[in-house]
Amino acid sequence: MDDSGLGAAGVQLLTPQGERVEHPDFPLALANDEYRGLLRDMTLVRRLDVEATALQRQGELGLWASCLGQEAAQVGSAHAMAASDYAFPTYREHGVAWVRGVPPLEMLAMLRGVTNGGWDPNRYRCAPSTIVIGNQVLHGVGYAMGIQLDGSLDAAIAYFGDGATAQGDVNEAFVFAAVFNAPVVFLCQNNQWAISQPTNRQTRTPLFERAAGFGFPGVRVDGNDVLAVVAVTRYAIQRARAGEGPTLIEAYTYRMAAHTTSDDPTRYREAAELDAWRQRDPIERLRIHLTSQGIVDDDFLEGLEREANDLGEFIRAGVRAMPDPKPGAMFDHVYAERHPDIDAQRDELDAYLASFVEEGVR
Amino acid sequence: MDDSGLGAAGVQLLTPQGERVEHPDFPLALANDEYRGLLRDMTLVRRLDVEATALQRQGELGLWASCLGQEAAQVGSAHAMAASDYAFPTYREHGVAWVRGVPPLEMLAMLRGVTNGGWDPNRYRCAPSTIVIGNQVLHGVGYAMGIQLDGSLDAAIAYFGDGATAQGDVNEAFVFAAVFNAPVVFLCQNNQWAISQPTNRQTRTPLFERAAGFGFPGVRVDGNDVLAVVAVTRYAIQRARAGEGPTLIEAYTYRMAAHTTSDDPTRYREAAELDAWRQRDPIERLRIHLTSQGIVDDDFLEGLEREANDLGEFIRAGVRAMPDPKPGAMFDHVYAERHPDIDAQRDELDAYLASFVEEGVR
Amino acid sequence: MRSAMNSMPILRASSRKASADMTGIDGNDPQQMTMAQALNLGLRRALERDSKTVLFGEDIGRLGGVFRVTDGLQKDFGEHRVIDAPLAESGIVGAAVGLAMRGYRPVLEMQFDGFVYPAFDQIVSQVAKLRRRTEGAIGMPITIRIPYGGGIGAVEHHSESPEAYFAHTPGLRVLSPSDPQAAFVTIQQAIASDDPVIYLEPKRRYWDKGSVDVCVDPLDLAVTPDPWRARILRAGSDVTVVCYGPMVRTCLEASRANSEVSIEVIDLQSLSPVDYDTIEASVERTARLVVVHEASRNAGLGAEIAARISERCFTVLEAPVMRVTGYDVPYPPNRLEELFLPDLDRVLDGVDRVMSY
Amino acid sequence: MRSAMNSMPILRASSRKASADMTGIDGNDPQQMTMAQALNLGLRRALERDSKTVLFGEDIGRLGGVFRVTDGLQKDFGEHRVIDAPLAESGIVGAAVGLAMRGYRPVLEMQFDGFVYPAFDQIVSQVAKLRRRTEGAIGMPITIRIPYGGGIGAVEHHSESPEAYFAHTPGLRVLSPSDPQAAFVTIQQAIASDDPVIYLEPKRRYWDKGSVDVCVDPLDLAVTPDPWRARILRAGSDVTVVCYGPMVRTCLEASRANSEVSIEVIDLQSLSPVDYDTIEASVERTARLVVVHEASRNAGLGAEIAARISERCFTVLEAPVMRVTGYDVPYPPNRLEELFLPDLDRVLDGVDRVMSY
Ligand SMILES: Cc1ncc(C[n+]2csc(CCOP(=O)(O)OP(=O)(O)O)c2C)c(N)n1
Ligand SMILES: Cc1ncc(C[n+]2csc(CCOP(=O)(O)OP(=O)(O)O)c2C)c(N)n1
Ligand SMILES: [Mg+2]
Ligand SMILES: [Mg+2]
Repeated sequence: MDDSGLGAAGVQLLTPQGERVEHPDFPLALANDEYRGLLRDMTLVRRLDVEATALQRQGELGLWASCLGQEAAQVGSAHAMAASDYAFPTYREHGVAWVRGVPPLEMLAMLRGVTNGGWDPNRYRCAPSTIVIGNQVLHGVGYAMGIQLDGSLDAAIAYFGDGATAQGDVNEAFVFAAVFNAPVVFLCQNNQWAISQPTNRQTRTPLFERAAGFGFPGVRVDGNDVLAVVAVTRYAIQRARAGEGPTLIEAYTYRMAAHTTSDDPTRYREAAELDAWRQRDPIERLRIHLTSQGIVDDDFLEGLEREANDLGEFIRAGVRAMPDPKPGAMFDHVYAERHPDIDAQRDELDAYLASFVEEGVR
Repeated sequence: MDDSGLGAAGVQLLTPQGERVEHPDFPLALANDEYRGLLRDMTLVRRLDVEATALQRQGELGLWASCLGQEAAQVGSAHAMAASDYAFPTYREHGVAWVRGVPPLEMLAMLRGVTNGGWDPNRYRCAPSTIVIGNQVLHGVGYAMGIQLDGSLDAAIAYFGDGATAQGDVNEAFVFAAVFNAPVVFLCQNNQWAISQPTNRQTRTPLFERAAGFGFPGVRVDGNDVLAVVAVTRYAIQRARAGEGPTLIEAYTYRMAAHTTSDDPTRYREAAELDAWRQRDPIERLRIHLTSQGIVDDDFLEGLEREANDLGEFIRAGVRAMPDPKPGAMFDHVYAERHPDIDAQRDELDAYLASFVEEGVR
Repeated sequence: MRSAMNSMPILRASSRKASADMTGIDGNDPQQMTMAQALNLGLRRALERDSKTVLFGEDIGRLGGVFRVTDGLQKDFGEHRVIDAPLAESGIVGAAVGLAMRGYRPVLEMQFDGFVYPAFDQIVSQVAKLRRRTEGAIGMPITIRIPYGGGIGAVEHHSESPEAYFAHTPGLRVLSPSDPQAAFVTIQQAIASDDPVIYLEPKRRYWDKGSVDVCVDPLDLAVTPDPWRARILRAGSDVTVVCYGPMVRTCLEASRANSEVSIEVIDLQSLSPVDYDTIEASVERTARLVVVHEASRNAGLGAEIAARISERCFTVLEAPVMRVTGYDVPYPPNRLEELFLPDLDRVLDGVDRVMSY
Repeated sequence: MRSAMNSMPILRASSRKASADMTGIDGNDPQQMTMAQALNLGLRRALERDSKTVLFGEDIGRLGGVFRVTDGLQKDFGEHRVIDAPLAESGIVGAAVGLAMRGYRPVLEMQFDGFVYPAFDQIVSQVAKLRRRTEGAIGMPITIRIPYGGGIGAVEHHSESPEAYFAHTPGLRVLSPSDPQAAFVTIQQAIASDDPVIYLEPKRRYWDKGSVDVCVDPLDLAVTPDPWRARILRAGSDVTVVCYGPMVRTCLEASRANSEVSIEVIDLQSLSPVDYDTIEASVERTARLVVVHEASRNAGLGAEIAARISERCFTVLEAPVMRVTGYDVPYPPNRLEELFLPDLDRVLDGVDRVMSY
């Protein structure tokens, strides 16, 4: 039926056509509010993504890495987390940051170029975007080791892409997690591409199969099926809490947009592929299902549309109003403690800038 | 029967008691000369190892990393190679270097401290010892990619330990080999220890199982059974030549000596473990078998003993006579082409040393 | 340079045509082209010259690299010469070591400066040391291309200047071109070198155009400048400004903007080894030296130049060597990068400081 | 120093006894002990002081590390405080980042200098940058212990001096003790620091004995020297010799061996930041400076010191700053290491050169 390549192993609870199907290992029953919450979050994340892409085109953002098409994988997995769990995202997990409660403008600040971070990670229990491929996966494992040392029931969830699976760091993360039985969920979004490289340049077997050889289970899930993603991530988090160690989830999905706004995917992939994946849209699929079940109605959808419009407006205005950092900001927080070179160079920059003010130039 | 932990998956053709058993997937029939060659090489490698250990104690070598107990894994796998194949050893593969034809004094030169290499790798098609754990495994894969680009039928064989399987480089090597279908054999000697760490600090599943998740077969072999090692390595090399890509071999063995002569294993492991593994000695096992089959007799064994004694004497005399490198040698071959800093510093050292000669001091 | 080198570049008709398409080359006259195009053409020539030269890196094939420096090369030379790598830099460099042992001459691309660090171990422990370790038996004729430096408004890890790490590593050479002609020539020289070369491409100058003599044979040092020598790009008598890569244009502009001080501008080109003879000869005349680079100051390349020239020109210097550099902070978010990067004003400020010392 | 620090070290009776066993401590008088023992005791104190301090590294548990610096600590503090790591340095440092995010204070051991490079990416891209990236929200109170330097007759990769790589990386601090007392004090200060500290242990001095005041509270800067300040270990008037780590003993011996020249010996202790005020004040008096380190010269830490002091003491210096260092070659096989490493004679040769300039 589903020719996406998901395969028989891929857990699916909602077909691309929006039909609810059962899976023996992954039952799921949500309250209606939870269903609506998923639809709402995915819809708003998509709007955020669209707005950010537009703002980049207008020169208001330096860059944007779109999560278009991956909303279910991100929103679904983040919904499975408790507030006290901790997420370790890449640069593309806007849907995760959103569900963690990171305010949209804080998400956009890095891409605006006013900071290399944007939010207080501990406040939202969501680490900063990590750009160096694979690095954050080890952070997630180390964090999970800390959870374990604390004797806590929290879990960590580390996000990464199909491309990242080739990196040493990600595989070392598998080793450490297995050896220490760390309460971590590895959430790999296989969006079929690492910039211009298809997944078969990174692996010759389905990625979820990687886990077994490291000694923990791997599960493939339809990453465009938010219900399946919730169910499978819950299972993995449950394992973590129960002291059963790590789980690898391969969320099989598709990067609908360019790699980033700097990228031109027409150079390396066919439009037909994109068209096929459009038929598997994660939001549309849930909307059909919830409508058919009467869980959402036109009122709800219109309200959601208004909310999305408001969000768009808020983002547009907020990004444009975002102030540039003060020149001296680059010297702040390089060190926790006093540092003579930092102090001297801060003074050097101040004096240099002051010389223009005196001359009235800059 | 075999309580080594080898397990049912472990290929064995010769029991610890020296009984020949058959394995459906790995038939083996060698000419009598080949059998004798295996016994001879293992015996001489052990003698080399014992002499080197003694020379280190006498201060003639800076360090020695013994291969005691691993002779079958090393000699057997190297015997499966053709002359035109290329080996990528760690610092412990004296048995491999031996079979590749590296002269014993060239093997010992690095440990004597007169060079960081010791032999011409291309002459013996055996790369220099690699000390940084895991690095050489990628070299083996790259070399194999070159074989492939050449359209040649050669194979590369990369050696590493159980500890090395935790390193990013080794896992990246698995990724690259799988993606490029490179003609490489990964030969992991699981000698149960990485210095003081047992294998369960590096993995929680048997190491040969790691391969499947990367998309190529993994085989565990009794690493103290030289016949099984020959058979399994032949199979893996055959796969490489046939364009079937990489294979991981886990040679299950034991490090009978300390990690190196600097190490004190009594701090971290039980004598009983060592005793148990002594019952599985790789040389004794083959000797019993070949004697029982009439393939070797007392004459042969006495001749071999004489040969080993001669080798020992040759090594002792040769190591003691090994000249120190010339002072300027450290500037040789840093670059292929002229380099002003090298030239200047070579002159600087020469002038400095000459100043002592003038003063008659040094 | 490699000793036994095909002196006649073997140009296939098809690829010559392809070159023309890419660069707009028409005949053999000097051509206007960007640095990215000049590098592309240099890589093409290298691929033509030696069938053992292979390109290996992330997204270098169909995409032509994120900066299009390898544009069209996979199409023309095939997937076995221009090889898309899995996403793992240690793997790329480690595999290149093996390729070099098999007789290949790998030219690697690190996608950005900030992504070379996963390969640092292979570079420092293997690439830099294998020739010495094997007493010359194994060469490492590997070129590692790295787009480096800031000024393009990028996110973190895309604007680093890692040259000091490599300059401090014996066994490596480090080159950085500053204009299209130098790029065209030195990329070919780097690839032909039997030593490993870290080839740092000043990414914000990729789009700068310049005239390139495409007929020059870069491997014939009788007609082509030695890549390991610095170049005096502007003669001057009051102060010497030493720079390289992205800062060369900045320093040239600065030298022209100040009509009161006669500024000599030296483009190092080779960052390891540095051609101190040329700098010393210049400072013997000017008695003043400013060193400019984007990288952080502390233990940066400017320190070495200051130390050496302070020693070699001790009695001549009228003022201490001044360094105009990035600050000792992680590269800032891009809204602040103009303040981090030395610009014309900061270079002139440095000049003022040595002149008024 | 960390602001909210338990002022009273919590000493468990059992562990105090264990300390005594290991170090032969008897009472509170200054004790003779080796640097390895002093570090061991310092680590013990740190583990006692703060339950969030954890040790993580290869073979540090039962084995006590290949140099026995962590000897007995796993036994006394348990496997959850002294954790044996899988054999992967990037993994160790990457996991430590996560542990730090969870509120831990990881103290890592790299088994040898040559094995830190696989972790270079995590150190440079994450450990050094995370505090700045998150504008102070996330700290990286990580100490990375690295036995470094040569002189022990080891095989390749076991004698490297990587300090310049780290000094050139903003966001890191670099410390190196030169004697048991400094080791005892600064290892605790490094661990207590909220900044990441690369802690370079001069491995060939591990067995040197010295007197250690075990009662000193290293976190009370009213009574303990500031770890970031250099120490004048021998006063002199003719020439200043700056050194650190393993070279301190060498330079002290040299200063005593030459009775004609009055040599002031400064132990940097902190390699990043360097305490230039102390060096400057000394050179203002001596007018001559020799910098000594084992690491290769080119773009080494000596270059930065030469550059800064050449600038700060321009009018005072009677001779150029001389550097006595390792050569710009890969660390040689051990039969040549004596020639590579600065020794008493080479230090005095450097002194002669500045004196006779
Ligand atoms: C270590 C490193 N190498 C290269 C890059 C450049 N780069 C950025 S994203 C990317 C592809 C990542 O692919 P994947 O892991 O599948 O994640 P996706 O972008 O598809 O979400 C690359 C190569 C990087 N950021 N880090
Ligand atoms: C990158 C790196 N880290 C640490 C070391 C120090 N070291 C040398 S051998 C060794 C253990 C290796 O264990 P294993 O891979 O099982 O090989 P074995 O020594 O048992 O043959 C370690 C940790 C090293 N050489 N390289
Ligand atoms: Mg992807
Ligand atoms: Mg082992």
